[in-house]
Amino acid sequence: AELRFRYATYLGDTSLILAQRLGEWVGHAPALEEDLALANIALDLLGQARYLLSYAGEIEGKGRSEDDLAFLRDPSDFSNLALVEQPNVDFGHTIVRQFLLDAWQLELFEKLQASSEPRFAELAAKALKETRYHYRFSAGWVVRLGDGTEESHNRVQAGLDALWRFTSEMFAPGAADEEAAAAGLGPDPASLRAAWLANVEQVLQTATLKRPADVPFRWFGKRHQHTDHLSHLLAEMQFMQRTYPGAQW
Amino acid sequence: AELRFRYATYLGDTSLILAQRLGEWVGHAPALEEDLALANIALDLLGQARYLLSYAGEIEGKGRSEDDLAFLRDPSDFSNLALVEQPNVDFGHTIVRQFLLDAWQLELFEKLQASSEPRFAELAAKALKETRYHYRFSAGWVVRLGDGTEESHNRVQAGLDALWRFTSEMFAPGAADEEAAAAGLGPDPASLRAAWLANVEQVLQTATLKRPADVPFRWFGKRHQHTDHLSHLLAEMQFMQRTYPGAQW
Amino acid sequence: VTLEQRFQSKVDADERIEPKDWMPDAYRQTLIRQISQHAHSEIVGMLPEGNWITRAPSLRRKAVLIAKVQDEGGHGMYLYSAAETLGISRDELIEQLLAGTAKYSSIFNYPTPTWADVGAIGWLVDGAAIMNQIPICRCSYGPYARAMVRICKEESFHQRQGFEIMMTLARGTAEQKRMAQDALNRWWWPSLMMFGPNDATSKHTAQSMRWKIKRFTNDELRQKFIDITVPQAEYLGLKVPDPDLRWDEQTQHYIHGPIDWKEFEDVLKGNGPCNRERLETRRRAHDEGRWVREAALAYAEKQRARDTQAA
Amino acid sequence: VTLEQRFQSKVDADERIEPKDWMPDAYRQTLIRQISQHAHSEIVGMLPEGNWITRAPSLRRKAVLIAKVQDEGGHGMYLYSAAETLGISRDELIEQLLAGTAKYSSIFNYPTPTWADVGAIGWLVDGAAIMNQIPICRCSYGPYARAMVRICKEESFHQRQGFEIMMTLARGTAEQKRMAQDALNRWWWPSLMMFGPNDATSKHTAQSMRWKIKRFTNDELRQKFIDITVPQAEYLGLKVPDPDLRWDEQTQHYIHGPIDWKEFEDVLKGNGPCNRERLETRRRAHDEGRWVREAALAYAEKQRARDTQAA
Repeated sequence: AELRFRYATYLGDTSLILAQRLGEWVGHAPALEEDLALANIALDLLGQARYLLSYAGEIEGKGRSEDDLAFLRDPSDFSNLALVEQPNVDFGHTIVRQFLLDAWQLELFEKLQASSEPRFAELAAKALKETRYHYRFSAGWVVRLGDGTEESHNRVQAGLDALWRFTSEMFAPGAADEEAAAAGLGPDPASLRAAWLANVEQVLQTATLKRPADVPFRWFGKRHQHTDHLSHLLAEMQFMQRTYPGAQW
Repeated sequence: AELRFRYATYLGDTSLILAQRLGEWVGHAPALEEDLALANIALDLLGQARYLLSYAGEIEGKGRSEDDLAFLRDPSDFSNLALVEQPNVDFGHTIVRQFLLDAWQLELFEKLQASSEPRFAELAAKALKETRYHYRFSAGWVVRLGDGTEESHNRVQAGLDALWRFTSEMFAPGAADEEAAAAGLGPDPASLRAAWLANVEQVLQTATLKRPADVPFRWFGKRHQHTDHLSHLLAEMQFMQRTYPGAQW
Repeated sequence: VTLEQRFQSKVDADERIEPKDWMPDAYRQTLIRQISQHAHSEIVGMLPEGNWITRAPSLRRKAVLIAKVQDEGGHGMYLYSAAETLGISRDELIEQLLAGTAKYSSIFNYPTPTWADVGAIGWLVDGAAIMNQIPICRCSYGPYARAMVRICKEESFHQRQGFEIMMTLARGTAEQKRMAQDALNRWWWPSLMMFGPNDATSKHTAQSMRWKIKRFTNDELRQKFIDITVPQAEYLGLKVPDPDLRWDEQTQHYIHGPIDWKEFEDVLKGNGPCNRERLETRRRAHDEGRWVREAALAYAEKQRARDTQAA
Repeated sequence: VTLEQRFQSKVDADERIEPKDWMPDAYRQTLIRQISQHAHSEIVGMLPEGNWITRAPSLRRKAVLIAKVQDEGGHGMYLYSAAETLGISRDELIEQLLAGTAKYSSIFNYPTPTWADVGAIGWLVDGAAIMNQIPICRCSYGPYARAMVRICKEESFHQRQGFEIMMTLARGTAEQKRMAQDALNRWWWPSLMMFGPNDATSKHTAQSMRWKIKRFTNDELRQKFIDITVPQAEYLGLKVPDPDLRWDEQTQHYIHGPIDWKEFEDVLKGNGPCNRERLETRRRAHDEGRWVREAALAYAEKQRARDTQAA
């Protein structure tokens, strides 16, 4: 049960924190169509997070709700991928972050459908459909920006260079996902890499973008080693619940 | 007593919120010298705020400390001038905000030395010395930026255009300061305007800047009518105290 | 019969005017002005509530709020499309907004300092908007009327959500109740002003009614809004901030105190609490998005060139 | 006697070398490298703690923290000045920092996720820095030695403040204690790495000791730090995250477990948790401040021209 809790919060936190970042865009995107699309993705991710955190609360059996888990944990309790807590910076960074994550969720949810735990399998089936849509959007923009103007090419390449180091975490062992794989709850993280990389490389090539070199990067959000951005994000997200403990909204 | 509480929080909140804004600059200013100078001003303002909020807590007699007042009040309880909660934007906006406020504090503290309440008089004498130093810095930069390059001129003029509407609040009646004047606690806000304006106009002229037209603007922070910026600023500032109620730091 | 007469008799017969039909230039201009103002209001209206997306107090409320703000963006899109049928492009309209030459509803120049404002906007602002908009579902101009049918359906959903937020607060802790009352205090009068000036001083009403763009006067709609909303406030246990407000047995209407039209004028002229900020925010989003829009165009052109070469 | 011999005998006699004195070029270059690295460390070091200025949990702590970060900026200024006496300008040095060609202390590439990190940095990082710096107060190069005297005084004040923050947390609520332990867990090993590689692998040590720029080896200083700090951790009731740590009666020293030099190398090469961010932040501040610095120059030139005309 404790493993299922950790695995559910790992996946749930990752969707939640990215939804929070995308929520910052609403009303501020480059055009109305992108505004609506980013809001849509945020809503899907938020839905995944609510499903997973509710389930985590159930398993834990201490009466914690999705809101308790989202709003009353400290940064060091969160186990989201560090990638998703990175700031929006500009539309280029945002799209790269989304693309790298979408491509990973594609592989993850595909395989998670075979989870020995029906609740994970059920989530995966639904989320996979959503992710295909997100991926179409983000990969499409990676290509358009990469093969658009010189400025857009440079900006999206800068986003890629800045964020690439956070991708090793997706496939590295050492957290709930590794144990989950051993228990048949989910795929082995390392097993997702080949398909992910082939997919990403193909899109980057179409986009005329250069894949950054892999670097040794050992600070993993899923092991609760977060960048400075998470505590700021949570301070904003959690403010109401922290300020008015116990209130119903 | 209630009036002294409101007057002390009005002045204290104004110093506190501006100190918080200046604190955002530390480590990020255009050059090392400006970094240190902004930190210095922040420290002086924070000192004023601590003196005034501690005093307000004493008067109130409910055992609230400076920290209780700073960290456990809602935005609508704050009565700082709306000017000081405006975001930093760039160094030009920051300097204009500082200059407009410094020029006002010069007049305010000068007259507040004659307060019938020795605690206000004492604060004013100390703060006046500090303000003279702040004013030298901010007025000096207004002139340098205004009469510097075309870009700096445009930026500081933009700051002035954006912030001028918040200056009417300094001299308008309708809050603790008006009653404080009637009670001999502090100067009549309207009485500060002539000297403030003469001073400001002279500096703007030297800086080759254009004084914006006065507009009717009736939303006053000192009447608890704040812009959207205050609640964001407080969410960040208050996060720790809200999250760990009752802890000592 | 002149074209103008034929047009007017169609309108009189409650037939719809469609984009390809002849219409008087003033009718076209009035519609462009009104539809684009309405579209701009949806877009600018995303900001005051959007301000709370990152801070919504529960995941459910966060999801509902994102969806609502997204709906407003969608309404903006339908309305820009409706305006485009009159021969003006969305880009031109947005330029007017950003240049400050087009108007949007003044209500969105008020700030949202607390979570209760999200509730109050849904309850009061969307409530007032619906009151204004339902008659437009029968507007003489087809594309506008059809867009409005869809919009009204969603708006009334939003209005109920807003009321439900207020109810949760009003039934909540002392702090929540205080928050709700404070929001009502701040939004009540601006909501009444949303219906526009008194009939006596309103300049567009007569012609617009003849054209069936408008079907009720400002004061009629305002009265209707008050009559519906005051009992809702009572149900919530909140106090409407109008000391002169009273029920009039004779007319079976609420009588309200004087509206501060000076405030209305100030905000309309750009001196409201957030006018500068709202436009600034829209301009920044537009400027910072320029390179993205340019990239999309450049890419599309490259694709076209490639297709041509391939063909 | 050659110049070089005269120089070395001065150094050997513990006399100070001053800017106008002859010095070997390698000595000059070593000093420029070391002083500027130190200056850059102060400047970059403002960021991890500065991260908590806006969120400090009491007004007193906020004031103390602002003053501390300001002191670090001040240290940067003295050190840049000391480096300038060796014939290089502050602007050149800052260019090297921003271009990524100059180094700064790797410790500042670690994040500060909680308030306890402010305490841990003061206690451990400033503590280790003092250990490194006190011998430099007797460094052979006069301007560096004098700057260091002033800096060390302030640093030991900071170190005590940091320890006091840790003590308040360690004596506080369960959450505060957890925060303090977590910070110690994260800062312990990086602090040990601050003394640099093992003596066996350190390449600069021998020459620097001959020149009296350095007076103790890395391992000596590291040992001193551990011996002082472990009892402090015990006093706080916190556990040093080293399962191999033990007191050795014979040597009267603590023996520590193996240091992960691979991590040290990774962070040094730019792959620490915040290397990119720290440089990015400094670059952004530099770029966004360019117009301000240009304005100051332009204004100063105009003033000069006016003065000339007036004269």
